[in-house]
Amino acid sequence: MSTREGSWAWILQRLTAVLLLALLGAHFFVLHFVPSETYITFSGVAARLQGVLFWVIDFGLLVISLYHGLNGVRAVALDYWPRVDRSLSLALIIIGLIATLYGGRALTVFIRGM
Amino acid sequence: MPEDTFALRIFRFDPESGKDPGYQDFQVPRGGRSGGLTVLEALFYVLEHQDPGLAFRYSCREAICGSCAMYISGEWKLACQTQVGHALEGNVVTVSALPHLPVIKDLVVDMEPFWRNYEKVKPYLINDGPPPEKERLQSPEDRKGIQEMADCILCAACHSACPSGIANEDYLGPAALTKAYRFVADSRDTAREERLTLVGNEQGIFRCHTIFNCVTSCPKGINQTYSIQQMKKLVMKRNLGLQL
Amino acid sequence: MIYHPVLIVGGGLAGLRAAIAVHDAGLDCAVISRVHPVRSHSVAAQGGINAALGNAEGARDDTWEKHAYDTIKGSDFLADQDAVERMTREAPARVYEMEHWGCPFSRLADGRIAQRPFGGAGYPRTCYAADKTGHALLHTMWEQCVKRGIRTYQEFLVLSLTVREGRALGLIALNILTGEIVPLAADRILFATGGAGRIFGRSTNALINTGSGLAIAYQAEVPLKDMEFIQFHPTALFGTNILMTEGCRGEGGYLVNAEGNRFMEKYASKAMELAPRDIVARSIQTEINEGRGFGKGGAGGGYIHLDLRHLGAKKIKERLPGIRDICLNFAGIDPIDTPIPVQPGQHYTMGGIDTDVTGAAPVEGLYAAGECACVSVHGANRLGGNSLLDTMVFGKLAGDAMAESLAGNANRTEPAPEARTLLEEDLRKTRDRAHRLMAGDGTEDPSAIRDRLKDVMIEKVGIFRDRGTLTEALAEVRELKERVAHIKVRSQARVFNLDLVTNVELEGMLEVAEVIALGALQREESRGSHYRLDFTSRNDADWLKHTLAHRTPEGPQLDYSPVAITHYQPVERKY
Amino acid sequence: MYPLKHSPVRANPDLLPRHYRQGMWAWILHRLTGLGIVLFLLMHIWEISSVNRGGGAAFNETMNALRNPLAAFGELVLFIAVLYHGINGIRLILFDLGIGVRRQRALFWGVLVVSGALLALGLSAFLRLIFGTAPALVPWR
Repeated sequence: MSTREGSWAWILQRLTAVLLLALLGAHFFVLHFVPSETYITFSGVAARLQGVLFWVIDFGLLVISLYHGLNGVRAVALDYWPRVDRSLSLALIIIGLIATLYGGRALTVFIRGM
Repeated sequence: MPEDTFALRIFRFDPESGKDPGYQDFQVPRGGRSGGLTVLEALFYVLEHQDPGLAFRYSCREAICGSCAMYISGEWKLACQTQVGHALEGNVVTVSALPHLPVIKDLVVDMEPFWRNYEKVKPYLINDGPPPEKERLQSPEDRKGIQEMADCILCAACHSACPSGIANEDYLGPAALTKAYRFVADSRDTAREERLTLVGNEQGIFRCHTIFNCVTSCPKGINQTYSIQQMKKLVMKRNLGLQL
Repeated sequence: MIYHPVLIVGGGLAGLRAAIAVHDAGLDCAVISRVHPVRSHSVAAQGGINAALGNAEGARDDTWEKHAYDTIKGSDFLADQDAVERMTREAPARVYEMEHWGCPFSRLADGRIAQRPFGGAGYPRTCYAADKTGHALLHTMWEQCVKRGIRTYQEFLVLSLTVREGRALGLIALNILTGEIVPLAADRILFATGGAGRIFGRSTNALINTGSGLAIAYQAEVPLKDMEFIQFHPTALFGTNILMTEGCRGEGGYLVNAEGNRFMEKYASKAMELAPRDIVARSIQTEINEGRGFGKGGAGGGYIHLDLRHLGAKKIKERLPGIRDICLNFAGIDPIDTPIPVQPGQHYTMGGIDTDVTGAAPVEGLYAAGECACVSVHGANRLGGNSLLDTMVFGKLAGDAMAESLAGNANRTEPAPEARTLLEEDLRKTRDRAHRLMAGDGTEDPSAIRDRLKDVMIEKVGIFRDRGTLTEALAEVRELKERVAHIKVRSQARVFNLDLVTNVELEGMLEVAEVIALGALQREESRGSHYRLDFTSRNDADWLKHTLAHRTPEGPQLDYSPVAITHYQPVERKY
Repeated sequence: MYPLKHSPVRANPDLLPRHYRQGMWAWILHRLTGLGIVLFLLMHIWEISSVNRGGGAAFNETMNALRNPLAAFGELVLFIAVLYHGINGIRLILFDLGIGVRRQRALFWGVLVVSGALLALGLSAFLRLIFGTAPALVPWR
């Protein structure tokens, strides 16, 4: 993304922020307020993730929070190092993709319950 | 007598000496000729009586020319508009050059980066139509809508106070962006699209993180963030193909 | 060597307007300014600019002729009537032009430019942008210069003007930021350097208005005209002398003495607070002198009240927001619920470099416009709202005249060889002068001389003058001139040497002060702003003429020139 | 320019200037919490992804290792950070919608109050984590 533009990065940051508020609220509620076993275990999480809704929440969280967070890092960096934009964006995209794939694979492990 | 003086702590830098910049204290009597004493008058006192080598800018001494924006006791102020009594911390008033701009000497900064950004937003009315014989009409409401932006005195206090572009001379900064909106909002201007393109990027309005330091630092009480936010909305509307 | 066909000294309204005129005529020009152009004193003008647009309710039948007559009558008939007519005729065009260039004028409900009443005017014809008209106009003018890419040399202090055989060849200037003294050559030079207010104590002027342009021209043996006519603005904020615009009274403000009376009744029963400035200023000073002021006997000389309270918060915030800010920030009072303490203060230099209606001075190639010039359109007393107009009308006329006179011979890109030689000669002289200043014996303190000069001028060459005080003033100024030879610039810095700048200016201030004092002493009558306690009435038989001061080694040599009268025979002024 | 013996010198504002007002604090906190949360996010993905490295057993082991007061305290800090970042984020979006641009100071106090209230609510869950049982702060439990 070139610094000449940036309005889409800006609006996406707002849209993901709103989505994250909703998803995180759900995530918190599920983890801490829905009665379940006291401790988090593989089988507990795996059981929960059989429900499609929870699957969507967790996978959505993974992708959206990574976008929002890494785009935030970019915004911070450009304040101080305005000329690193191209290489920085590339690095962040790579980090984001790796983290999505790695985290996504973990989620599928839970869903398969293995 | 010490109780009748205060310490004026001035940021000093002499480009000819090769010495490092630093602060120097001067004892200045509190009472001016007219009872009160502004920081600018105190600087003149030092210039005339203590250090003829002191450098600072001045012109109107009534907060309209924009020459003497400085960083005074932790705040961005016009030296002419600041009473010493209001800037005292203990018995000290600290004055330094505008932060983040290159210092030429003492309190004089190189305004070049500021003016460069000002010129980037095409800071003049553009109207493609032929000028009418008399004035172009403008309703009092439309006129009121640009009052705040047109009041800017280009002192660069906001530019210097803004942390968003702190290490980035390409960031247009609040003053230039407010100037851009002054014309975007002017009912007589026809170059709205062009200007929104100039500012609608990450070196323009999208670098602004709504920190409001510009608003806090402005000696004329202008809300630069308002201008910037208005343009963010206009650019998004335009991106979505909506009527501007 | 820096060369431009046209060089303009001064980045205020007059200078920038001239630059635009020259640029638009297709010629290269550059503006030299002691400060960044938007810091020029034009920015501080508040009340407005006069033009007979006939926009305001009750002003539909206003005409430029009526504007001309008001101006001539206001000038106490000393103005050159052909010049006044030229100015008032071109006024609407200049105002509309600024509007087309984006100036944010205040508006009437129907969208036209709003106009307010001003002193000495028969109609509300002062166009304004709230109470920041100068700011609005100067920023607009600068924007147009940015648009055209006009070259500016900022923070250059002009030190001398090179004139040889009656021809202006160039300038020597100090680049304040580098300390270099450089020659600048040109075929046409315009001075638009503003007034000399800071020669006086209690001045509303910017600190940079030291009259250095006047002094430089005068030192180059260009005559100064009508310098004894110094305008004292009736309402300067007590203490700081910051201007409280005439617009305060134009919007309906009252002047009230310590006894609670609107005393203008006694002095101008019809026009009241909106009589011309000289009359109102004298009235206020009389009230203070006769013990009906506030704070009498205290430091600063007493004051009266400018009362805006009855205008109401809404009107004050809308029409006079800048005045309110100044009162809040500099006096700690809010005019919405407290009257403003004011006293008269030096405000404007009616006189200046002698020019004709195109701005041409009696030296070939030299022009002047704005406050530093004397065309003369203000005569013995300028009307409020006419100074901004003066800058733009005569800035443009001078720009046009320079461009026209160069037409066909504008292809040069460097100065003529003989001009180069002469400038280099002057450069050496000016450098010597700077070195002399740096190496003075230092037995005199420049700031003491400056303070004394200001006190002498406001006390003895002020609103009320007589032979005694003027003789004393002249003697004192001459003594100060002697003393100034013994000052020393203490800072040896090259970069931004304020000590050098202010001391160079001080030498010029003394020269101009001498001209003012001598002109006032010689003029044995009372006319407009020049009021002699020993000659209290106007004397058209002997004194309906302009004073011209020429520099000689022995001091100013005065002679006189006739006033141009076209249609209006002098009559007694009644308001 | 006259030859300078120094490369450009700049005057710096104080490290923690007295001029810092609400907007500045709001931004500093937003930025710090944001960066902290990103760091946590990457760690969180790494820790959940222990299933990629050793299946359910590894996951359970990781979870057990995290069951200590220090980690709980870390989660408390995280919770506060997310709360602030989220609520202040709403404030920023309001500005983008053109709401409150002239009342940013009041909005900042609003953010602190709402964050504080939600924090009190959320603390119950953390006390439960730390002490094993939660006091009956939450009405539906």
